[in-house]
Amino acid sequence: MRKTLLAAAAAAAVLGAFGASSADAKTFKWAFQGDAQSLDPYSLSETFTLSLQGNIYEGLIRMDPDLQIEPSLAESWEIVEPTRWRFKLRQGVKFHNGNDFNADDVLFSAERVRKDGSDLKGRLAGVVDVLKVDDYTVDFVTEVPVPTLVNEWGTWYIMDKEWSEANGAEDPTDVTAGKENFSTRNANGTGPFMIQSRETDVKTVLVPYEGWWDAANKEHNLTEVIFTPIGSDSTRVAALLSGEIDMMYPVPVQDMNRLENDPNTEVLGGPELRTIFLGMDQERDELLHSSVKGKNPFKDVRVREAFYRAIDVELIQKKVMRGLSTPSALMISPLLFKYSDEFKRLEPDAKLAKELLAEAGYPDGFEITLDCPNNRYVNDEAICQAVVAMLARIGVKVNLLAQPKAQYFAKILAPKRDTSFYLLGWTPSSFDSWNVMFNIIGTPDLESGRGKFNNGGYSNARFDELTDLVLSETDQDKRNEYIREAYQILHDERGYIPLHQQALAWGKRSNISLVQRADNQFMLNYVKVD
Amino acid sequence: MADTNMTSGSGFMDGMRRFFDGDIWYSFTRSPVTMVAAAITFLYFFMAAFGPLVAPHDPFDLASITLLDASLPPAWMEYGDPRFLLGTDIQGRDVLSAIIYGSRVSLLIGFASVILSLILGVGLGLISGFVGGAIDAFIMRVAEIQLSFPSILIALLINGVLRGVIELQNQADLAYAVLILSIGLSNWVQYARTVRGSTMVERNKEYVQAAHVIGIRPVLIMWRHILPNVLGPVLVIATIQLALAIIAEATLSFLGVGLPPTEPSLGTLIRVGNDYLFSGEWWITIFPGAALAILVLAVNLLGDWLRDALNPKLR
Amino acid sequence: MPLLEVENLVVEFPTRRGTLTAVNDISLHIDEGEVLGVVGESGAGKSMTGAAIIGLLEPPGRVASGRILLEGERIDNLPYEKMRRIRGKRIGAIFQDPLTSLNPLYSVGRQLVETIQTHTDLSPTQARARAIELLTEVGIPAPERRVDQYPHQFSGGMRQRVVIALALCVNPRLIIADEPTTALDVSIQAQIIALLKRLCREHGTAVMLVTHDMGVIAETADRVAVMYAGRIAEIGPVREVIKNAKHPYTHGLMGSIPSIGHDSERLEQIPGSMPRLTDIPTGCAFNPRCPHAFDKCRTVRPDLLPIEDSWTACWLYDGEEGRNKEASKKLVAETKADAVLEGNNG
Amino acid sequence: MVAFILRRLIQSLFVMFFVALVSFSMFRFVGDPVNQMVGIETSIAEREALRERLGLNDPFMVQFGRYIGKAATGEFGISYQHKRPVAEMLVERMPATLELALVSAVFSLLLGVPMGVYAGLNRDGFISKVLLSVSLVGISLPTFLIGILLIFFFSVQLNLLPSFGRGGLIDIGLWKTGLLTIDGWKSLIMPSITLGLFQLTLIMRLVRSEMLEVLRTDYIKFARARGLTNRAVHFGHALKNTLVPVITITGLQLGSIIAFAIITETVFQWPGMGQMFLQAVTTVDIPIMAAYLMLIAFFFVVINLIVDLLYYVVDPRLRVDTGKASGHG
Repeated sequence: MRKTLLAAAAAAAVLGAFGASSADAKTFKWAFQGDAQSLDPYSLSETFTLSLQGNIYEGLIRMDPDLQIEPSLAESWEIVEPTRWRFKLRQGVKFHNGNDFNADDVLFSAERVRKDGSDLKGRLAGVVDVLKVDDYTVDFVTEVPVPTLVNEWGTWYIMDKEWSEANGAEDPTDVTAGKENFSTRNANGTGPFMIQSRETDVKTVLVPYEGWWDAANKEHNLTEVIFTPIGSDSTRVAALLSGEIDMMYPVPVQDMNRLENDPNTEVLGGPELRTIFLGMDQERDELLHSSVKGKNPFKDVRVREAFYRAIDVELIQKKVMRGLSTPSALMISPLLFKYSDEFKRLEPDAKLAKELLAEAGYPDGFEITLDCPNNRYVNDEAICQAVVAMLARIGVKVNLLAQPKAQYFAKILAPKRDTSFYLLGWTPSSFDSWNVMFNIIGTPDLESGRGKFNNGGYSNARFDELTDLVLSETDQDKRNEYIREAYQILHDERGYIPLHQQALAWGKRSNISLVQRADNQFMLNYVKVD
Repeated sequence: MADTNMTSGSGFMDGMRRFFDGDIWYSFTRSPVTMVAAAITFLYFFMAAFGPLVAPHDPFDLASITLLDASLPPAWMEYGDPRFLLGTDIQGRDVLSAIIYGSRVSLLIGFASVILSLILGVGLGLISGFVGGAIDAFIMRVAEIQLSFPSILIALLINGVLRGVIELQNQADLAYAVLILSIGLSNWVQYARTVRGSTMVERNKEYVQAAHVIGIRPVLIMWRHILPNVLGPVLVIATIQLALAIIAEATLSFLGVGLPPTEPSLGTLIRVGNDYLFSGEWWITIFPGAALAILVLAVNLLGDWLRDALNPKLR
Repeated sequence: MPLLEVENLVVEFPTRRGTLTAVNDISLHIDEGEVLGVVGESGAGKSMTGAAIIGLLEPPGRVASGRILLEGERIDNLPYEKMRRIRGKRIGAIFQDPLTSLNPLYSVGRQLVETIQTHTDLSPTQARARAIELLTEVGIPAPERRVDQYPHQFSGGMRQRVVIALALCVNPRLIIADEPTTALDVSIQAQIIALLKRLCREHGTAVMLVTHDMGVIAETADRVAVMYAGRIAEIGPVREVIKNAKHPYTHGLMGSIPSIGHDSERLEQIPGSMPRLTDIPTGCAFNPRCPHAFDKCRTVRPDLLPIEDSWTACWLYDGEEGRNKEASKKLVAETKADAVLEGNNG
Repeated sequence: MVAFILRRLIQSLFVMFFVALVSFSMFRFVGDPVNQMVGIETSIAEREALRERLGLNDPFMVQFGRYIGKAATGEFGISYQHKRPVAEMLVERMPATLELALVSAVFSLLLGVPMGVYAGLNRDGFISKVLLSVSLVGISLPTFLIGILLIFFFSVQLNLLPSFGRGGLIDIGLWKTGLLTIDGWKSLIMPSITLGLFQLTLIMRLVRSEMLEVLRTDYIKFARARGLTNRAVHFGHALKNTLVPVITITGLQLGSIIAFAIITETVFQWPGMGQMFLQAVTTVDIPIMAAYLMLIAFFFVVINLIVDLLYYVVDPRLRVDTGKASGHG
């Protein structure tokens, strides 16, 4: 192997084909499995899109490498009344085109993000008014106290009012408008990097912004950044191994060893915030896709526990995820909930599971269909396959319906909710339990949007009550108590079968140093090329 | 030659003797490559027919599969397990058994779709060539449109429509139907064109005209007189198409519209194993890949030989 | 010295059922300017003989033994390239089907020019002029215009004229014409034959006219060879062979000349058919069909014997067999009677 | 001639209409585009509103009619995902696909035709048999596996060729070409081999069997009898006569190459239309899917037309207007 590599290196040197960077020009090439949909910061609330935009645009606040909130375009803020937050804006900040940043831009951005066509309306949920106090002071007024107001503002990027208006981009991109929005392929932020050129899905070139307000503290040494989306896992790995790119993610779990054993490449692993879990239809009186007729076996907690206990997550972690996952007893990452340690997964026990099934009246098991995406989460299809095999051991015959995410989501999500048993993943974008409790576990309710992604229709009145308490409680300790109680209820009722948090896996060449954030946002500002 | 002196006992024996004495059999015995190809094809058919008896494990029986056995290398390698001659995949499935069952699935889909397109193509070709006129023009127009579209795209389209029309319940059963229909429906044109051509030639021959005159029904004429004459070329096309259908199934699987990984065909095995090529677990994809390549190669070689043997002009 | 001599030619086809002998030990010669007709049923080996002479036997067919001499020079064993130079230049060929003998994708002019230039040093312009001249010669109207037309724009007869022009374009000494009129309309056949005859006379070209049509032979040939199952049954001057057929097969074959004018009742059909090459009977190949066959015919192969003006391979004329003399005389008498009848009718 | 082209064009419109209809009926089943367009927090009511605004709730015929109406004026809509005009995106991606398709077509022709001619002329030769058998291997492996194996050996193990992308591009007007840089050519090698292998086998076998067929014809025999050189007979007469079927198949194959590029482009991250199409399928980006399929249909129509016109060039029998068979025998 060593020999091959040496030969390869020699060949590469002779051919000089692979971007050998000279000493002063530090070009950084990287790849992700897809591309940002748009450069319009309000067009899609999706991790990678926001992550790429986050190098160009900035919010009032930002997250540091440890996901702690720190000031960004706002120098400081205070809660002057329970429903009024006052932000002092940073002075002397200039957009890439040289325009000054001031309160008007914040007001403009606040208006734009709440317009039709914006996918980030939720960032200002509960805000009833945004007021300009002076050129560098802005007040946000909420209806009720919202203690978590700024939590998601790290990805609410501030746009330039003048630039947007001059280019007809006052409104967020609207597909139905029938024409392209200027902000889709052009950007004018305040961040450390500027767009030099962009071909959607092909190549995006970024260069550092010399006039960045925080340039004194910049952590990178780059002169050019080339981003290429590479969809095929194998090709992405090959490109990193051959040195055509300096960094890429995600690393397919099976290729971890390969990259780690190669002297030129390394893998950065870390916990991710997304929790993968199994949901069961506990609402309908008869399952849509099962051999059991006339009743719904999942309404029986014993059946749910049998399923829970049939699944050996540790084994999945070891064999399917190759160690790149953290088995979870909760529907949220332990990084985001203080008392996570108190919760333990039920011990896998096939014998007990069989007994539980027999007690519930299914000694010979039954047949059911498991809905599973095959291109959404890390090894999603393989996890489902493993689950199918494990359930087969307690006599439950599972038909696996693994589909691409487009068809999968259309089938299982509201309004259809055409599923009896499904695998889903969830990242709370606010880094907070309330998000999980409200969206995933709360009783589905069209009006309020509660339980929007609770496809199995799990419902518990006390849990919903606790969810509301959590939202408005400002005392952290009390809040955590409510959360603890709610999770205990869910755990006892086996309302969901949490599986694990998948791990981040970024691959890089050895001469690159960078920072990996647990929210899977890749910040170019921390990239150094040696 | 010795066998010309054989005396025949029965009609069957006579038929057999004529076959073995015939040119096809002769050209077969003279081509070692063809003989090897035939032996390999036979082996696959045997595996397909008696897979459950031959395979060391049942890869479809999920209860017997355990992740504990996952990703074991072939038996002769370090960490190999003698129970799994060619190693296991990431679900702990025996690769050898998966290949045996997978060949069964691939051949089934290949055969079913070839038969479908054969029936469709021969039928339409006969009608087109025999009836002629507007019907012929219409059928050939449709054929042209379809021929101008690559089969894989047509298969994708049909696949999409079928998946929408048929209620998705059991992925495996459905996937079989969808694959067979989409591959079958996208390949009928070649048969139709060949049969149409031969039919038009045969139709004008005297015996057919005579049959027509004495009032034999057209269907019967086609069945008795025309069909036997076009079977040669059809057989050749069918052989080549079988190979293509097996590959098409693999490609559709790669595009994510194939069989579920719980009941994999050879194509699905390769698609799934594909991701493990760089990680060192090459056996998950290389063995099924080799199995597929050998099968398709053998069938193609048989097709080649058959074409030459059945074409008297080339003899 | 004859123009062409074929000595003991044997053409074989090795097959898996053993070697087939398509042409079995035949000898013949063609003199300068002479027209030799070769007749026989299909499969008699006549086309094969022609193909062997121009060196275009289709594999796996091969000349197994014997010699072919052109103007005294042996040509059956020449390397491909040397033989190629002879083809077209010294031996021309005309094939049966004018519809398929011309390449449909090239104009007739181009095909003529290409042939002319292959064998001569003429410039393209000269070659084209020669091509037009040839077309005129074979009787194609408006040759300047038609020289640039494609074969499909010509009728069958016209195409065969083009083929003849192609065969004659560099004045070969010998033309092998293999069934040159079979595929044509009866009305056109005569024209083509007449044309061929005229041109060859003008150019002094010898012709080996292969056909199964005794009528054509009768009109055209100077001498005729009758072939049966790969052997020559009878060879001699055309009048002699027709009017005074010696071989029972020739005799039978005469029954198939409509132009000589038999009444249908008097047509003499030969019962049976020619044997397949796989099972040619021992002795005289014709013996199973021969009404006069006797024991010797079934065991010993007859050689060509000179009888009157022609040569015949038949035991009937072997002097020692007395009782057959009668039969042979009867045969000759019958033929002569036919000839008388013809005279009466005509 | 003009009438012929006109007739073909009208037929083409019919074909494209048909393709649009079929693909449109398909789109209803590939998934819900709205779920792919919005983030996970967007409420159901908002999703429904977006669906309504996109006209996805209209009856099928209404949606189809609207699409055809717009397409007729060259308006193919805005990509749901990229929020950009689809026509523009396709134009951007077209050079990549066309260059790849063209290079692999040339590759398969340049190798396939001589190999086929050779195998046809030396029917029983050893090399012919080897060529025939080995070429089968090329069609016995699925394209994607060939691609991955090539990457594995030539990029990862030997580090000789780039594993993805188009390499250095040079902008010539609207067209970004990779054909003018060494880098671009190196990037083309593996994808075009992967894509062209199947056609190579096909063309080679086709040329061989056509050669065998033609070599048996009377006019070849007659050409030999005229004493023409082997070269003139084989390449002047025989090869030209094999061209008609070869042109047909190659023409149709060029279309297939463009369509099969879907897989190759995916494996090699080749930024062409096929890759975009596949991406669009996973995200239910209906405007892209529809426009791509129409474009492919258009390509086929154009290619078929060119093929038919080429017939006229090659085969004089088809030039009806140059005069009928005349004269008498």
